[in-house]
Amino acid sequence: MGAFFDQYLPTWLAYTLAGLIHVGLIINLVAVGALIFIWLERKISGRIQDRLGPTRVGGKFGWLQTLADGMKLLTKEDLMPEGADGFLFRIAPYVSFGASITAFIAIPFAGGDYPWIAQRVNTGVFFVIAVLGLEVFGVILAGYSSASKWSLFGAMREAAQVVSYEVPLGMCAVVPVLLAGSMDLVVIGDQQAGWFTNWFIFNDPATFITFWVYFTCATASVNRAPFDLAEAESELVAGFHTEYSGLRWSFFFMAEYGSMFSVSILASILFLGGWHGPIPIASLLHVDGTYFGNLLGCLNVLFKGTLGVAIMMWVRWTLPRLRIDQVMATCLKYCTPIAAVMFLGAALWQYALPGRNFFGLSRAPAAVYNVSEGWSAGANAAIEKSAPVETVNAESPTPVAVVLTQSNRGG
Amino acid sequence: MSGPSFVDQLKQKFGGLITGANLENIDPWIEVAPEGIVEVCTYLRDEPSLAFDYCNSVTAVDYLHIDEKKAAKSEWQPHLEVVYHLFSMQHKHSLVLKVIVPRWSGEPGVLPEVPSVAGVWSTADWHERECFDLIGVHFTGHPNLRRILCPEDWVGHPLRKDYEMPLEYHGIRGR
Amino acid sequence: MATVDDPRTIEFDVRTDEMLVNMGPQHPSTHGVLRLVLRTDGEVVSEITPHIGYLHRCAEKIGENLTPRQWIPYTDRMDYLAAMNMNLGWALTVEKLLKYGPPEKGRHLRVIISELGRIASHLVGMGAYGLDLGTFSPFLYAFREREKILDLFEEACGARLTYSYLTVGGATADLPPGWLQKCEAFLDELEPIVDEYHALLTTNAIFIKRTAGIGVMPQEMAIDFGTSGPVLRGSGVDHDLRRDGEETYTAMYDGYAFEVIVQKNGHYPKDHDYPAVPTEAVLGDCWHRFYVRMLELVQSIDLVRQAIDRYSRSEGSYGEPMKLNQKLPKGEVYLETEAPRGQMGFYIVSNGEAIPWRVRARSSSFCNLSVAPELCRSCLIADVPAIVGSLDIVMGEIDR
Amino acid sequence: MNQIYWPSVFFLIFGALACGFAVAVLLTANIVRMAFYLVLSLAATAGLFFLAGQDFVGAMQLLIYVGGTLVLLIFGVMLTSQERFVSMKTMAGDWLIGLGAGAALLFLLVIAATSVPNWRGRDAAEVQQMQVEKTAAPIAMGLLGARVDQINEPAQANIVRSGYLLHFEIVSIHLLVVLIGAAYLARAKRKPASVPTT
Repeated sequence: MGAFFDQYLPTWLAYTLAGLIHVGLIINLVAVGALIFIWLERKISGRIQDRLGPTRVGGKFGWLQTLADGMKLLTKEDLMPEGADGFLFRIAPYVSFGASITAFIAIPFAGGDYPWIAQRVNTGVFFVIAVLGLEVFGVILAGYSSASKWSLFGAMREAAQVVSYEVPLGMCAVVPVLLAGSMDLVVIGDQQAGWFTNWFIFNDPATFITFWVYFTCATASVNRAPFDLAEAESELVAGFHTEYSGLRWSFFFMAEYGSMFSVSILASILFLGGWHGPIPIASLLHVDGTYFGNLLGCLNVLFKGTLGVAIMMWVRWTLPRLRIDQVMATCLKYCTPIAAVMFLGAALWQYALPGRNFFGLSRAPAAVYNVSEGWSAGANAAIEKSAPVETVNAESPTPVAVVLTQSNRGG
Repeated sequence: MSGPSFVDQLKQKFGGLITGANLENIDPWIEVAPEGIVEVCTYLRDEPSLAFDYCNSVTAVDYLHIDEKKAAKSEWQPHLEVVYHLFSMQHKHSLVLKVIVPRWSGEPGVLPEVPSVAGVWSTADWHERECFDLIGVHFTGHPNLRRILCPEDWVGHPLRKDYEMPLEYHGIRGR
Repeated sequence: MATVDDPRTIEFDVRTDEMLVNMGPQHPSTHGVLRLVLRTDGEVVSEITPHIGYLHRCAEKIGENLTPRQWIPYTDRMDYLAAMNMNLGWALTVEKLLKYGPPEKGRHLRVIISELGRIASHLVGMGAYGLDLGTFSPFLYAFREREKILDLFEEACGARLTYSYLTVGGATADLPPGWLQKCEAFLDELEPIVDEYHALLTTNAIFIKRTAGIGVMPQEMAIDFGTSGPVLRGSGVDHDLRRDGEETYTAMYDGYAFEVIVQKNGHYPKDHDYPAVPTEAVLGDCWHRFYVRMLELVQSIDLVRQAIDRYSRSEGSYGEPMKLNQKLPKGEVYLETEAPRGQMGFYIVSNGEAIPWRVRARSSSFCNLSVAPELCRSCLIADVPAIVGSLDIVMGEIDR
Repeated sequence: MNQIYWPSVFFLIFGALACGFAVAVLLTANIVRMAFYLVLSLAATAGLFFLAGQDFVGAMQLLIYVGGTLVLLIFGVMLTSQERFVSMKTMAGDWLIGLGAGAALLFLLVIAATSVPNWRGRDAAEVQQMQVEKTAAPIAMGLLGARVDQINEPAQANIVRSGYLLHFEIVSIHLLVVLIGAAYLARAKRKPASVPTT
């Protein structure tokens, strides 16, 4: 985007304009996303509880309900408890909201040669997980600074839960990275082109299970559904945001929906083929690289993200809440070991059947393999220089394994 | 409600402590002297043939006529009765015990003393606290005798016949 | 003896100190204005002390200035979720004093109404318990069914929550024509829905994890603390006043076929294919108290059906209410009835005038709540609403 | 230079942020605010890493340090749970000692920094053509022992070709030991909670 503007405007103006457009798009995405999800949550919970949900506000299906909520929250008075630590109390919601937004910088909405991504971070997955871990920061500050025992409890619970669920979340996210050979989300998405059989979730049984463990840990790390200990209204009144009201409270709300959306999009890119639909319409219509192809891809990603969020809402309105030690137990006794075993399983499967896909039934498309990864050129150079060996071809196992074996022999 | 057989059994066991009985009433009761109530209750609970292991309720009734006309005609002197309703889970029979105590022990304002049976049945703990709170009977030996329904600093015992509502309580007008 | 080796014994812990935390009186999960002061050490609650009396209206003092029939509306406000059962208790106590038995048709009418009240009260208990454990949907399903019962009551006596319908001598009015058919239709509709509740809560893995083995109350403690109703039967004590109660009360239920819902040597009475008891559930824990309430709900459906066909077959008056200023005989009477939450006892002392000398209401939730500090010792904070919720207390009844 | 050279502007911003909050950590009395400023200063250094194009190290910094400081904050909160805002005043004498030690370390740092050959900075043109490898692969491969980035240098004696997995392990073990020590210091002999299983 920056280069495009560079042709017409002075460079400094071009790049700031590009940056502002990116930030504007992302903020709108999250804000409008939160708007839709709050309405969606009311409708889904209504349907689940045999009632209608909002129907009157602003039209047929009450779709303006969230705007009305927003207006109400804007006009509500921003209280601050008397013993509260003013500075931290005010800054906490913005820290939480900021962290949940920055995750969207590295998330691509369409791949291919011109990926729709704000900043193509080479270590995309790692960056998103690191930033998601920051969101709990705002919660702790909120819990601590609102000077009430209940919010302190809520903050401590949330801290313990999110910090401990980052471990299995990271391990589950590593499996697609292993399959794709790179942490760059665009590359991971591109590797799953073609029919849905190429999606990583169907790559092998280990990754299939990893997806479900990932989804559980993601639900826990954004504090939803059976793991929503932090704002357990039946025990802790309203957890860490008990003392918040008005606009500050709505920032926490938006942060929660923002990170829910980012975690579901990450799930769709890592496991469900991101911008590739079950049927490769873009390539069938030969519009793969063009704007229209990317638009289709973006719709795919948004739909899968919304699907993930809808599932989280569905789970929330059916299951009761877990106790704090049960949440910790599920993390340490179930999620982490399963994720580790699945990681091993995926690696061994990849080693045994390198070029296969869809549980080893179909051949992975050849195009998938010439990874446009800068380093492989360097690695190949290293291989030629250190020891003459047959060129890396599509049949051989993934480059990681190759260099490893070569260098041992060579070094 | 085999009243008579209980009375004889208890009289034979405790003699003087059983001060009376009324068997004509629909729910016949046995009157026990205040100092022997804990002994009698433990016996009633532990005796296999009686096995009163379930204490339904402990309450008290204030007998005092306010206007003189009725006071003159009434056949009883002003007094307080602490009433125990017991039930046995195995034999499925029930019993009523009564302890007659004067309205005030000594000059007015000092609550009458009755030994607490909270040690015998744990449920009596809260019932006796309610009796103390509403009617003003001091249960000696009670683990934690303080008001349960009225606020901690309430003055007076509402269910007494001669009780007047205070004029104001923390600024709230009473009468 | 329930020998549960508790996984939470703490040998090694970071040095933290006690914290006094107030749960209530304005707290979403304390079923009304109950204040629990929790002494917590981190997440582990070392001790809770309930403070009650926020809803105390001294109904007993007012009872000393009103005739029995005038006091009926006060009994409504005690357990406002099962108001009819309170009216029934007080009406029977006064009838026992007057030695007056209502006609046969009046008795069957009372069984229909009190068992419907039990269904409505257990529905609220189930929904609120789901809320305490964090799931919102069962509450709405429960209230959808309860609304239908309230419509039936509204047709019968005009009110939806505090009815004053059953009174001394019978009821204030007879059932309107066509009411029985509507009631029967409702029961046929409710039967399959109960299985939905089981699927939604009773057999839900997380629900079992949150309630099985929590707040275990052995039989001796249950009897010693004077608990009653589903809380007592949840600990395996085979005691139900509808069968073992006093003559005036059990006369209502004689000839009805029903079994007391209690776990005898390992299993519950099987007249409806219920989900099996999970392995983790120990007799006397929160899960069993909840399970007994769910089974009683189905039992009440069957009882109402029997009562309906007996009521339609019997003729004669439904029992006109007693005259207002009728003189009460001298004497004192105490009677307990099986209300949905436990045994509701009424004690009346009269010295021959129309106005009783002393009136006393023994509330079941009052005694059930007195067990809470014993059950909540060294549990986690999330367990406190689970345990207090499983006791299913109503503050109106406790504070009177 | 008529044109602003943006990278150095951002570099100065992030640098100022990092040092500013580091000083703020010293000045504040409230333990929670101290930890908050520490987190902001570490986040600023993560910004520096991203500015240098090293996404992997930047994300690592964010995850480990800022996340780690989070745990420190929780510990801080737990230890000060008696009165919520314990304030640790530093007496006058401590200031003197602190400044002395600080100045010495700063002096050492400046000498080490300026001895780096290209400290005077490179002009914009030279930076453009320096081919910054935009991927985390060299680090990852280095971690595994194949120094892909030193392929072209001739095999000199002093350049050790082995990777730095060993150093990484040593640091993590060290951190583990520190953590256990902290937990041990804060331990409290507590008799098992009296759980009534009767």
